[in-house]
Amino acid sequence: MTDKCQGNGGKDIYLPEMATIKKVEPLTEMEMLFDIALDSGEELGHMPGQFAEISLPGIGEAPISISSSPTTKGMFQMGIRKVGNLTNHLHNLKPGDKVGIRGPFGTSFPVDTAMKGKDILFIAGGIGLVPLRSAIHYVLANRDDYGHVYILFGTKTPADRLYLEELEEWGSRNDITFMETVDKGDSDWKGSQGVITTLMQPATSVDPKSTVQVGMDVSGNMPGLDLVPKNTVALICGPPIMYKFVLIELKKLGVPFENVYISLERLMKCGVGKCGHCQINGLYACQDGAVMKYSDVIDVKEAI
Amino acid sequence: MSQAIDINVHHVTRVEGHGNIVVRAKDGTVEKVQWQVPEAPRFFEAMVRGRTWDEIQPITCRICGICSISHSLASVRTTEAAMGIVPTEQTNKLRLLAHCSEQMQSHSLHVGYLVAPDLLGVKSVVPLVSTHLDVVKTIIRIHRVANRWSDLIAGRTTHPLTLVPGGFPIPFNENDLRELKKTIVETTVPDLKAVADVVLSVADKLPAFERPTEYISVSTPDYYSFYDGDIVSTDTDERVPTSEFERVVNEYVVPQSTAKYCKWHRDSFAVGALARFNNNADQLLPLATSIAGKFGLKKGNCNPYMNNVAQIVEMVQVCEHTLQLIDEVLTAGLKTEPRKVEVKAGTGVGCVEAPRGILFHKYTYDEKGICTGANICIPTNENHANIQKDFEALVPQFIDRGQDELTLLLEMLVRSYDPCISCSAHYLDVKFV
Amino acid sequence: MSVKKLDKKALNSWVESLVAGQKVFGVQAKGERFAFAELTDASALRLDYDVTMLPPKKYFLPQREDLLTFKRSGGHESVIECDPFVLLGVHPYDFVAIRQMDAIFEKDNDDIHYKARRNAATIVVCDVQNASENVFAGCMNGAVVEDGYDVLITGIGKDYLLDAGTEKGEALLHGVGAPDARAEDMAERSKVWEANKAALKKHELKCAPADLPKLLGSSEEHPVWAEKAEGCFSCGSCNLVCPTCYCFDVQDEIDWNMDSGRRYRCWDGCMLTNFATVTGNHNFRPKVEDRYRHRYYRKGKYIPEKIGEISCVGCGRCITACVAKIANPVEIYNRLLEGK
Amino acid sequence: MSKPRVAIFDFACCEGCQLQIVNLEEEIIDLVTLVDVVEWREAMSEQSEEYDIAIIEGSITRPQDEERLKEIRERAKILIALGACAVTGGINKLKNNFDLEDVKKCVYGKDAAMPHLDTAMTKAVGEVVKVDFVVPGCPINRAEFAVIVRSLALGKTPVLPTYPVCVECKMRENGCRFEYDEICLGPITRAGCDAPCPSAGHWCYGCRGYVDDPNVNAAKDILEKYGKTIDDLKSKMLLFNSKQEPTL
Ligand SMILES: Cc1cc2nc3c(=O)[nH]c(=O)nc-3n(C[C@H](O)[C@H](O)[C@H](O)COP(=O)(O)OP(=O)(O)OC[C@H]3O[C@@H](n4cnc5c(N)ncnc54)[C@H](O)[C@@H]3O)c2cc1C
Ligand code: SF4
Ligand code: SF4
Ligand code: SF4
Repeated sequence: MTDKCQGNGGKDIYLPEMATIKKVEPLTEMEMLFDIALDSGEELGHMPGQFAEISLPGIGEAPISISSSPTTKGMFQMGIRKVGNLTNHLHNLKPGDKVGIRGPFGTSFPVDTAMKGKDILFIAGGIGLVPLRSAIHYVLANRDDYGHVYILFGTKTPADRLYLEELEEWGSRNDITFMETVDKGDSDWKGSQGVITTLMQPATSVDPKSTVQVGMDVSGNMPGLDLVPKNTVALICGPPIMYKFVLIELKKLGVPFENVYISLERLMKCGVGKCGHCQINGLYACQDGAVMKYSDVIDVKEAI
Repeated sequence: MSQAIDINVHHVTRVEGHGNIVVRAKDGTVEKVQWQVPEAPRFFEAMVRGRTWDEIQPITCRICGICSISHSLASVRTTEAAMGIVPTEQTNKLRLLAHCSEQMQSHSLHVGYLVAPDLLGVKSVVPLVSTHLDVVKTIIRIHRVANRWSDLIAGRTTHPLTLVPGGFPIPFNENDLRELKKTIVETTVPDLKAVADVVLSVADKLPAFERPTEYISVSTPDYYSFYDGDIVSTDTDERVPTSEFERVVNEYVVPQSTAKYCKWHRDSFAVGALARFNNNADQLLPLATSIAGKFGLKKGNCNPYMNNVAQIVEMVQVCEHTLQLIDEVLTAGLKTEPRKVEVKAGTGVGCVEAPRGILFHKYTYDEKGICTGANICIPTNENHANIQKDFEALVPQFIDRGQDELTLLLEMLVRSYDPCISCSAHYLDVKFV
Repeated sequence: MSVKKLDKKALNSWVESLVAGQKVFGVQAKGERFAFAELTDASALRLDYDVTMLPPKKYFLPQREDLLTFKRSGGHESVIECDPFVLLGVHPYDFVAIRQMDAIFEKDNDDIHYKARRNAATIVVCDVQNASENVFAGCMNGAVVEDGYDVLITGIGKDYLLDAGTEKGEALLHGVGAPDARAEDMAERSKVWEANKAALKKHELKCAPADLPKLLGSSEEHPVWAEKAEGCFSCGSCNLVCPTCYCFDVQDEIDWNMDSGRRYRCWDGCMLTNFATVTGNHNFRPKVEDRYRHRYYRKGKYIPEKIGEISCVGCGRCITACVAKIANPVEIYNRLLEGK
Repeated sequence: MSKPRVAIFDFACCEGCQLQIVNLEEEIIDLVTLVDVVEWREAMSEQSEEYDIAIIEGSITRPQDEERLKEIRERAKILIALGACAVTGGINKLKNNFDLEDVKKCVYGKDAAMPHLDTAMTKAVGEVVKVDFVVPGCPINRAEFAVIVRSLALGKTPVLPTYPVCVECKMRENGCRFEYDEICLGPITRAGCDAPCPSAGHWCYGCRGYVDDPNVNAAKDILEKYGKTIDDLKSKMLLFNSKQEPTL
């Protein structure tokens, strides 16, 4: 009579896999980069833009974007800002410590489809670089498949800049255009000041003699954006407030909204389309996002 | 042989709230014996003024977290008396059930967590875990059942919810009552017998100290009362209606205490389990009677330390009484009755026996049901003067025992009067460390 | 499959035999209202109830349910256990809601916790005998169900028809020594159905439910949202009592030993202030009005777009449960129909 | 890792919240295994004790208590206010709606002037010192207390519900108290108690304090619908949520 009935024998979508921290590396005072490997030895199998739920038993679970490219094997990376219970505890972890991982979940940037052969414009605000980095690495690893590549990165202050070595590397590369700005610099800051849209000037509109150093990259070059708008795919990720202004600028530049991909953050409890928290009107950020094509959500009241 | 005695026990005594023991003696001469109550006064009688009739019980039950059910019952009965509301038979029985659960809660904590370790010669429950694990488990089990019993009947163990004027909202069903009955019969009664046996085996540890005093409680011809009847005393045959309680308690203020003192025929009187026993022992049910017999506890006992034994007897009594009550309620069938309150102006008195003794509330309402005045007389206060008198008799008698033992005797004496759980709990935990 | 006809006495002894043999949850009186609760005494069953305070969803998505246990010293384990049970007396509208939940919890990712409970259940639907004060299932295709149930009970006059719709249902009726229903009994049942479709309309929706997604599509800026939201406590009562609301929160709990513990989910509601608040206190639906609108869109547009059915079955519980008396979906939808 | 040292202190209150700790029954053994209880009320010598966590029960009603509380605050890394008396001032603040001299006279009559009967305006603990965490309720919900203690021991910030009591009331399948012609403060009161009062047929008197953004405007309209006045409501709101100054 009391035979326990089991489910359909299917996988438990809420059950994390065990994974091990391989390496931790502080990015800023607030952000830490984690190298993580699944204990099963399998690859996570994500695509750029996807996220996974990371958890510590007793503390909780949170959605975090995967910051490494699927082309990096043997582990994946997460760049995590410490803002609350779970993220504070994660920052205390050391190599060898265990975490739970569920995923990957959500949509990804169309690196193998819509982006192929196009000019690519990455626009990252602050920690928004974390999810974009996965796509950037992917694109750089398959550099020949894409046209011109622009990477625009803006932070509040120089202290908020992430992945410093990589930024330097990107700045020195000839096959991409990398530009950076901070809202407010300090005495050591030689680069551009101003919000990220200052980087989004067409090359022609930039007066080389201007004393306002708009759109300057770290090495002092100031190329501006030389876009073929119809042939450009833009990938945007940053704080909620950033989208509105970046989108206005993209419109001015003439990039069609079918070519614009955004990644949206929402509260997520399950990550698998059940709990209802991440809903953006009718869409589930965890299923229909976090990466969304802007033209699909342009009429969605709550999206931006 | 006679050494200087200087006892200054600050806030350790287990009364409701804070109390100090101060004793000073030199060369066998007692210079100072004082029972002080420096509790921060909370002024409930002032605070209830201007509140509506349905807010009074929620306020006054907060006088004491340990006997909040008693305060609630006294409060509700007061309001009903003032407005001429007569509760139904079922309501009365359910209230009694709630009241019984509080006697169990309070007595079991006191006897189980405080007295038993003392009598077993250890400092707290914790050492007992290794030496007397069964006893500890039994005590926790009795206490847990008592709390669940309150949760069930009163809606909550502390600050009850079903004790309201004009009726009794029933958050349980007949099955729950049957379950409760089963638990009491199968678990609690055997547990109580076991605890009684343990205490009996060490009963010689209770100090032999006697001081004749006046014992006051309620009493009714119908049953061993915690609830109904008139005020009776061991000093007189007079039965005073509870409405005239002010004639009995005669409150006065003394400099060493924020709480008031009381007296009737003598300088002081005692209330509580032993007082009830001394007045009503003939009405105990069979098992309770036999337990009292085992301890040789008889009417007329005037050893305050025997209050602990009287509490064990009462726990058994409460269980037996509860089983009867549940049967009566089930036989009549549990009915959902409408709550009836017709607001009227008036003054009323309500009285119940709290675990520590007889408790009185008195309120006056205006025609809108707003409280215009209150007088509340709590058993701890009623006992204060008696504790002081006991001290005065005990100290000279045991002065040769020396400072430490005398201190312990005085603490135990206070404890025997006042099973105040929060105080005893802190005491308990100090010993955990 | 067969339909049996039982008189009151036979029905009672059937229920008695059920209660004796397995775990049964049935509708019982709770104060002056009704609730599903474990049935241990067959005579406590109240098939004449109007509506239960909470819908039977609590047996499939409990108020609080452990998803997994963990040890900080290593590993997680799924918690999936529930004994087979019979759910007795589900009204048709609630059954429609259960089938919607089935779709939701199966869609995209199969939720085995939900599914285990669902598979463990044998559902006995019972046609409504007394309409509740606010029911409008008659407007929402929820007054009657004609298939899917394990057993359907319909009161016809003094007797009851018990219709086994599945093998599980057939097994439940096994051994009931009652005659098969005759054609005229079935005709009586059709009459009950027709009568219920007409009677369960204490509020009248002035359009077909299928028109709602389109109506809502053009009503985002309607003044009714702000107007009604003014009285809203953000108390979530309307969410909690709704048979098709299923949002949940997930939390971890640690034991005293600081090692073992559990991750559980518990009911949540989109009307609650912080439902969409992320770290740093950014609330994606900060205004009551936003949340209020969201709820009606979920019922009338978002979920229908996911599962192809309007996600309000007309039980009327939200209308009753709302302290502010502002949660009547029919009133809202009719207002939208009127335009501004 | 050494165990956190915990001290428990009480001020003016009924001690019912401490009782709830005792009422954890078997779990209290777990509790004292997890933390070191180094002081529970005045029983231990007042000085020289150090503790990581101080738990304060009761309201502050006298100047000397204020001093004592400040000393405790100085010695504690974390200070937790336990129960309504400590968190909001609770029932003790009803007194603040009266003239203090009148309050003393009312209770002690001609003896009111005796110095040891002195009293001041009632304050919540947070009105005297900084409070790190609160455990609201009159009395506290012992299960919630246990969860909070365990969370803190794990280094996790406990969060109180931000939604009102109605949520828990609904989960427990109660008929709404408003339908019974009562005024219930459930819709504006912070949940976490598991709605014991409405579940036992009693209106909620708001002992846990209000939600962050109580919609009292809505309450006004609703009262009308139920034939009550805003004064009825305000009076109920005073019970556990009177202010530092007279609220009436
Ligand atoms: C798709 C997606 C990708 C993200 N990628 C990153 C990333 O790469 N790096 C990074 O640092 N952060 C990222 N975030 C944000 C990150 O999830 C939150 O900062 C994190 O949940 C905070 O958890 P906490 O326990 O430390 O904070 P607390 O404030 O203590 O969390 C309290 C509760 O709120 C929940 N919560 C709070 N904010 C969020 C949120 N935004 N999403 C989901 N749940 C939340 C937590 O689950 C927890 O239950 C991402 C969020 C989303 C939705
Ligand atoms: S029940 Fe009413 S008051 Fe509560 S959230 Fe729903 S609409 Fe608002
Ligand atoms: S009884 Fe009180 S707490 Fe419960 S739903 Fe009604 S208003 Fe809310
Ligand atoms: S229901 Fe209200 S009064 Fe009762 S415990 Fe909860 S908050 Fe306090």
